[in-house]
Amino acid sequence: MDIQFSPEEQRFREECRDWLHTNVPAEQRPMDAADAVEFDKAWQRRLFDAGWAGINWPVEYGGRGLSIVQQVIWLEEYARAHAPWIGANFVGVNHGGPTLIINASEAQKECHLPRILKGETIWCQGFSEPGAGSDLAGIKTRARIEGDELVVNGSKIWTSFAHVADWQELVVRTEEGSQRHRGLSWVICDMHAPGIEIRPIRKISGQVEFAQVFYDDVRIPLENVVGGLGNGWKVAMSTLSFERGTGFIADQVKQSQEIAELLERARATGAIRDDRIAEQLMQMRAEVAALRAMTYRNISEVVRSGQPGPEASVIRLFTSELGQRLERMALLLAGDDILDFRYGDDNQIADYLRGFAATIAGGTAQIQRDIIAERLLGLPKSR
Amino acid sequence: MDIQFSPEEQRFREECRDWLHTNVPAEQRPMDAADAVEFDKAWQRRLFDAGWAGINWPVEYGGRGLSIVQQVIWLEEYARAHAPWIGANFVGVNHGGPTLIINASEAQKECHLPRILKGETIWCQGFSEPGAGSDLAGIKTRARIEGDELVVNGSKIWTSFAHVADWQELVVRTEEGSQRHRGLSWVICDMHAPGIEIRPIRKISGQVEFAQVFYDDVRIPLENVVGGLGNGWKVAMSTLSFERGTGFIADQVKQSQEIAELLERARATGAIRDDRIAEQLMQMRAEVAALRAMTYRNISEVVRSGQPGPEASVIRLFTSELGQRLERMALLLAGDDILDFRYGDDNQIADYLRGFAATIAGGTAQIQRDIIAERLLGLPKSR
Amino acid sequence: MDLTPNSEQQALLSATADWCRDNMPLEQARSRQPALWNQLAEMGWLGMTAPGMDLDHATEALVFAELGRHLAPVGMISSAVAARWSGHQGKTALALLDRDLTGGLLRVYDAPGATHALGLVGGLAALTALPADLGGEPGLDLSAPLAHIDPAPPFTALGDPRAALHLQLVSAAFAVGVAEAARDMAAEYAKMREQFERPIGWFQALKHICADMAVRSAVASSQLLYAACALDAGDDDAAFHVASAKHLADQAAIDNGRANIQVHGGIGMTDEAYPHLCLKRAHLLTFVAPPVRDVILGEAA
Amino acid sequence: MDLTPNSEQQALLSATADWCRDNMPLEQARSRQPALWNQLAEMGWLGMTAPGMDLDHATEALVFAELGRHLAPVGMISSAVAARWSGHQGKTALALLDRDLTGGLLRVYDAPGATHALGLVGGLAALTALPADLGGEPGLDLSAPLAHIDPAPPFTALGDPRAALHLQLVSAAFAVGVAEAARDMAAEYAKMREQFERPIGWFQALKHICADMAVRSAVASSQLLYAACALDAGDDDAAFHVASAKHLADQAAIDNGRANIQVHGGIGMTDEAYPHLCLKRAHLLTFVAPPVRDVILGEAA
Repeated sequence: MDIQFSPEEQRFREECRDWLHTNVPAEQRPMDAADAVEFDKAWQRRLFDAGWAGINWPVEYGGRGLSIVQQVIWLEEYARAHAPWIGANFVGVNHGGPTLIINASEAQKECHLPRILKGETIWCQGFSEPGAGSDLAGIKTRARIEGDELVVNGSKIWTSFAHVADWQELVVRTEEGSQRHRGLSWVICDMHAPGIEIRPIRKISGQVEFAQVFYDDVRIPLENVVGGLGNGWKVAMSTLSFERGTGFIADQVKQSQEIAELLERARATGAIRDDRIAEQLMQMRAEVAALRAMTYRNISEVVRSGQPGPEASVIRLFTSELGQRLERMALLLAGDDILDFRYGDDNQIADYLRGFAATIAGGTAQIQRDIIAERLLGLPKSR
Repeated sequence: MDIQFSPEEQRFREECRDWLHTNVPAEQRPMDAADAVEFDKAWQRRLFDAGWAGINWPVEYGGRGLSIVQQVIWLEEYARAHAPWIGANFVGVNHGGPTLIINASEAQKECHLPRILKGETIWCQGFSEPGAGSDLAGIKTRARIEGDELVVNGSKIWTSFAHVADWQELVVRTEEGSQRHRGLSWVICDMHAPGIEIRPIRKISGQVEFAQVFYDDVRIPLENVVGGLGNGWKVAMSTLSFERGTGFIADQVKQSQEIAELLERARATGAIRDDRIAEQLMQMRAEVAALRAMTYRNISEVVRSGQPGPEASVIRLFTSELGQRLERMALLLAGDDILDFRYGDDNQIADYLRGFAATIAGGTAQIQRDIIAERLLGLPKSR
Repeated sequence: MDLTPNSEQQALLSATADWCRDNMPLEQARSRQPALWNQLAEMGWLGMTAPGMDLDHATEALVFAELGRHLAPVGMISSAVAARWSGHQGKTALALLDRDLTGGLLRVYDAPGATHALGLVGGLAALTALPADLGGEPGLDLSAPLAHIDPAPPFTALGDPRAALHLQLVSAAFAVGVAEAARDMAAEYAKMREQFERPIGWFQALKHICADMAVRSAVASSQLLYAACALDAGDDDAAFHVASAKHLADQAAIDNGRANIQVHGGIGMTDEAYPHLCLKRAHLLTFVAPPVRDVILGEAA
Repeated sequence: MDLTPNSEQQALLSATADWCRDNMPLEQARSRQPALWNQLAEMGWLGMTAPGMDLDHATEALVFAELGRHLAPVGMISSAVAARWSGHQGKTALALLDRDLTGGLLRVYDAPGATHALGLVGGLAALTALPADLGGEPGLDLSAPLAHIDPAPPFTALGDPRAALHLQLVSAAFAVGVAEAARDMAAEYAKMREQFERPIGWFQALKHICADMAVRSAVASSQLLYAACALDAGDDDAAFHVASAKHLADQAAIDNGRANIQVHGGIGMTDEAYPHLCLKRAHLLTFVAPPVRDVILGEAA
């Protein structure tokens, strides 16, 4: 066991750091949605041109084909350099792309992967439904087959960047009357197709970052099905094994930056002399360190065995709840400044309000605890 | 709404206080089990002779027939005077007796009630079984009817004072093959009957205060059945409606004494200058006050409507968890003194260790939360 | 000794609940119409304990918890105190100093139509005159217009120290109402929303979140009523009881507010659902007459 | 970078687990036979990082967590540190000062057969000679004889400040082991025990108690391994990482210890079941090289 990186990995880290140091844009990501997307696309293109897009994607689709540890190093340095949030490219680069790499046909990969890496096409997600949140298998959006097309009717919700996306990773029920995990298909949906209607949803922090999407006889070519008709659940679940825990790296670095900022603020205001605040900061500083240890351990497991351990669900739960405690501390240190918060402000109050999503989105904290107890400890399934 | 007592009630309080002031024994309740029972019996007799036993029991069975508010006042003053723990008389006075008052035949009442009040007979409980703890309806101890006798086989557990008790309130399955709440009977079992074996159980604090009781063809006259054969569940559940929340009074006064002592200790040692400790003490001092308010509110509800509100389950849960937090604070203030704890010591460490029972015995905290959600909020039953 | 409402109080409570449901639903708390204030005045809620109505604090606490449950305007808190102790009838805006003494920033809620604002200055309830045209914009809590005056103008303290306790009590009552609103909203949603082919309230994890909300509400509301009675009775410990009530009420409102969002899941994260209105109000109320630790510890002089 | 055990470490770990199960089961931790110490010495566990064996702290932390899981004698902690930094081979008793400096009461665990005791004095690991006949009686933790010396005799500090970190690290490893033992005991019981005609682990409330135990264990053990590697690597932040590991390990051990009793219900309250052994050990370990807040905050000089 060892926490030190190899000389080669250290050299790679230097490279990352050097490039980011000179290339991270000085300007903030724009607040305006349309401007933000242009910014995101331009930044992604710049990453691609310099060889930093798709560190661990296969070379034939524009990636670098490097190791998972190098991917980790890049993500760490990216976050430490306060490089721009990936924004509208998130789903394509971190979710849709990886799913295609594992499951798609050669034609599908060639068509989509390079464009995602270059920031040419924007993707969005279409998994959750108004009636299927934590219970993802409760999907009701259905697609009937007519000739060589799927005809989709129904609705998806919590779709970020729906209004700017070109493509959507859409999971629909393609077998009429099928139950739960069976009879679902994962399809590439053209977001410009007729019959799609998008209703923006405002968050409690005031941002409009996601939407409900309605499908009224939306026609999708059958060739857009990925991984075969009826295999949607398996395809959707495969993505995690591509990410293999690297998704936690950015969160971990962000939280270590947050605790450092909170400590600095508490020192500056003298709040740290309050033992209650000092105690909580101590707790969270230790926990953020442990989170890095846990993340490294998980990555090490992937390197050793090719698969992330079941601890990934622990990391996920722990990160989400630690994040909320960090946000609450920021709120406490902000004092009555929070009263002046207005929709559109992007500050610690917005973080706090948005932060409720951490224990809800992608499986609530309650579902995560079920998974941990069942998969790590072998307790009986109750759902 | 009013927190003041009537002049008559205030006079009654003075009477209680005066008598307790001159009569509460200076000596501690003995540590030795046999001596302790003699002490308990003598003290109960003294209470009875002075007219303080069974404040709200009917006059015809030796009680005073006073109001529930007077019962509350007596219990408050009793606790404030640091009067001896009721000890071995607990089950008879607080549980078995009240159950008999509601459910028993005239002959049963005349036989048992005055003796309980006078401290002449000691009772113990026989509800829980090794396989039926939180799930009380899972009772397996069975009694077959032979002539005018029940013949009992099985085992009960967590029976306090089993070794000194004369009688036991015993719930057994009298209908073979009956399920859950049906087919149970509540019987008065002679603890001196042949076929009873008692195995003492040591607690994690070292005390031996409860036991497992084994029944091997134990014969009980059918006339000892209370409330009719097969009505055991109803009889067992009726006791609470006699107590009507007064059982919380002693806990409430005890916790208010505890927080006062903790504050005093924290002031004496300077620990109160630690904001974390001051904050927790503040929290608990406010909560102890709220507990009194909640208890009074519940008693008021009983006075107004004759029935305690469903909030009784809230009081129960809240008291048990607050008690454990008080015990943890006592442990914290004790520092490394706790390392010298030995079985038999009766101090804050023993309180802490014994205190785990609060969220286990008589329905775990988990069961209490189910009950609160189902009865107060109307959520669907899941068991 | 009786901590349950008598029949008159019960009648008043249910009339209040009915009126609120019809005229001031929580669902419209995003912004309240200025005309609402005339109705509130007509109902007598701007001076329940003031000379004329002369109700006791216990009755007032009951009614204010019900009003708080519907996220009634926060200016009602200051109006109630001003009417009782200063003779300022009608609407009095709510003043929050960013420090406990004047000189810093002053926040004023519900200023339009009010000539004065009332807040806590150096531990005493105090009044200040407002500029005639003071308006305001929604802040974190969307329900009340918020205006700023920097630096804060001078305040005149009300003579009676009980006025500060009164302010703390009615703000605690509002917080108790918020905690109860969040509890009920969560319980209703847990019964109705289905996942895994069952109401989510069937699942013990959700059930226990709701149970804890019920416990916090019961604890806070019991202490609120006790504190109100203590204030009515001139009890020596009234300051302790009122501060404890505020502390527990604030905690219940914040914790229930957060739990309510979790129970609602994704929909709880949206502006169009109502859970966030409770949580934001809860945060605002923590700044109104916050409890002093030494008072609750019994360490205060 | 690799935070998983290599194949040698894995082999050592499973050999350790096997040996402990056969020779030092948790179930016998009420009192350990003095002869056990000869076996522990034979296994090489009294000086894994000492000259001769020269294993690294990472390997030691893995093995000590496994030993801690079986509630191995606490004197192994002091023995490991003494062997590495002072050349005292074999058994060295564990010394706990009731203040951080000599002059007060000294508690000595596992004294019989030891000539010296090691503990923390003024932030440094330090040794003291023991009276020849020092015995001891069981205290809160029943597993180790506890003796008192009042006032504490003088100690001689070990020169290297890393000895104190080492003491903190191995006691953290013991605490991680306790947390894991409690977690596994609870999970096993939850699978086996039935109520309401189902295993209690089917109920989400119990399931989530167990899940939280798993989270605490994973957090603490990850940080333990990182801290051990940091100590091995001479990392500048080693003191921070070791203190964080101890803090999280103590928390996990205490909280899992308590949760384990709750999961066991009535039987968990009895001396004859084993959950209390874990909890009592957890409490003892909090007094061994407790973490300093300012070190974790990065405020220490």
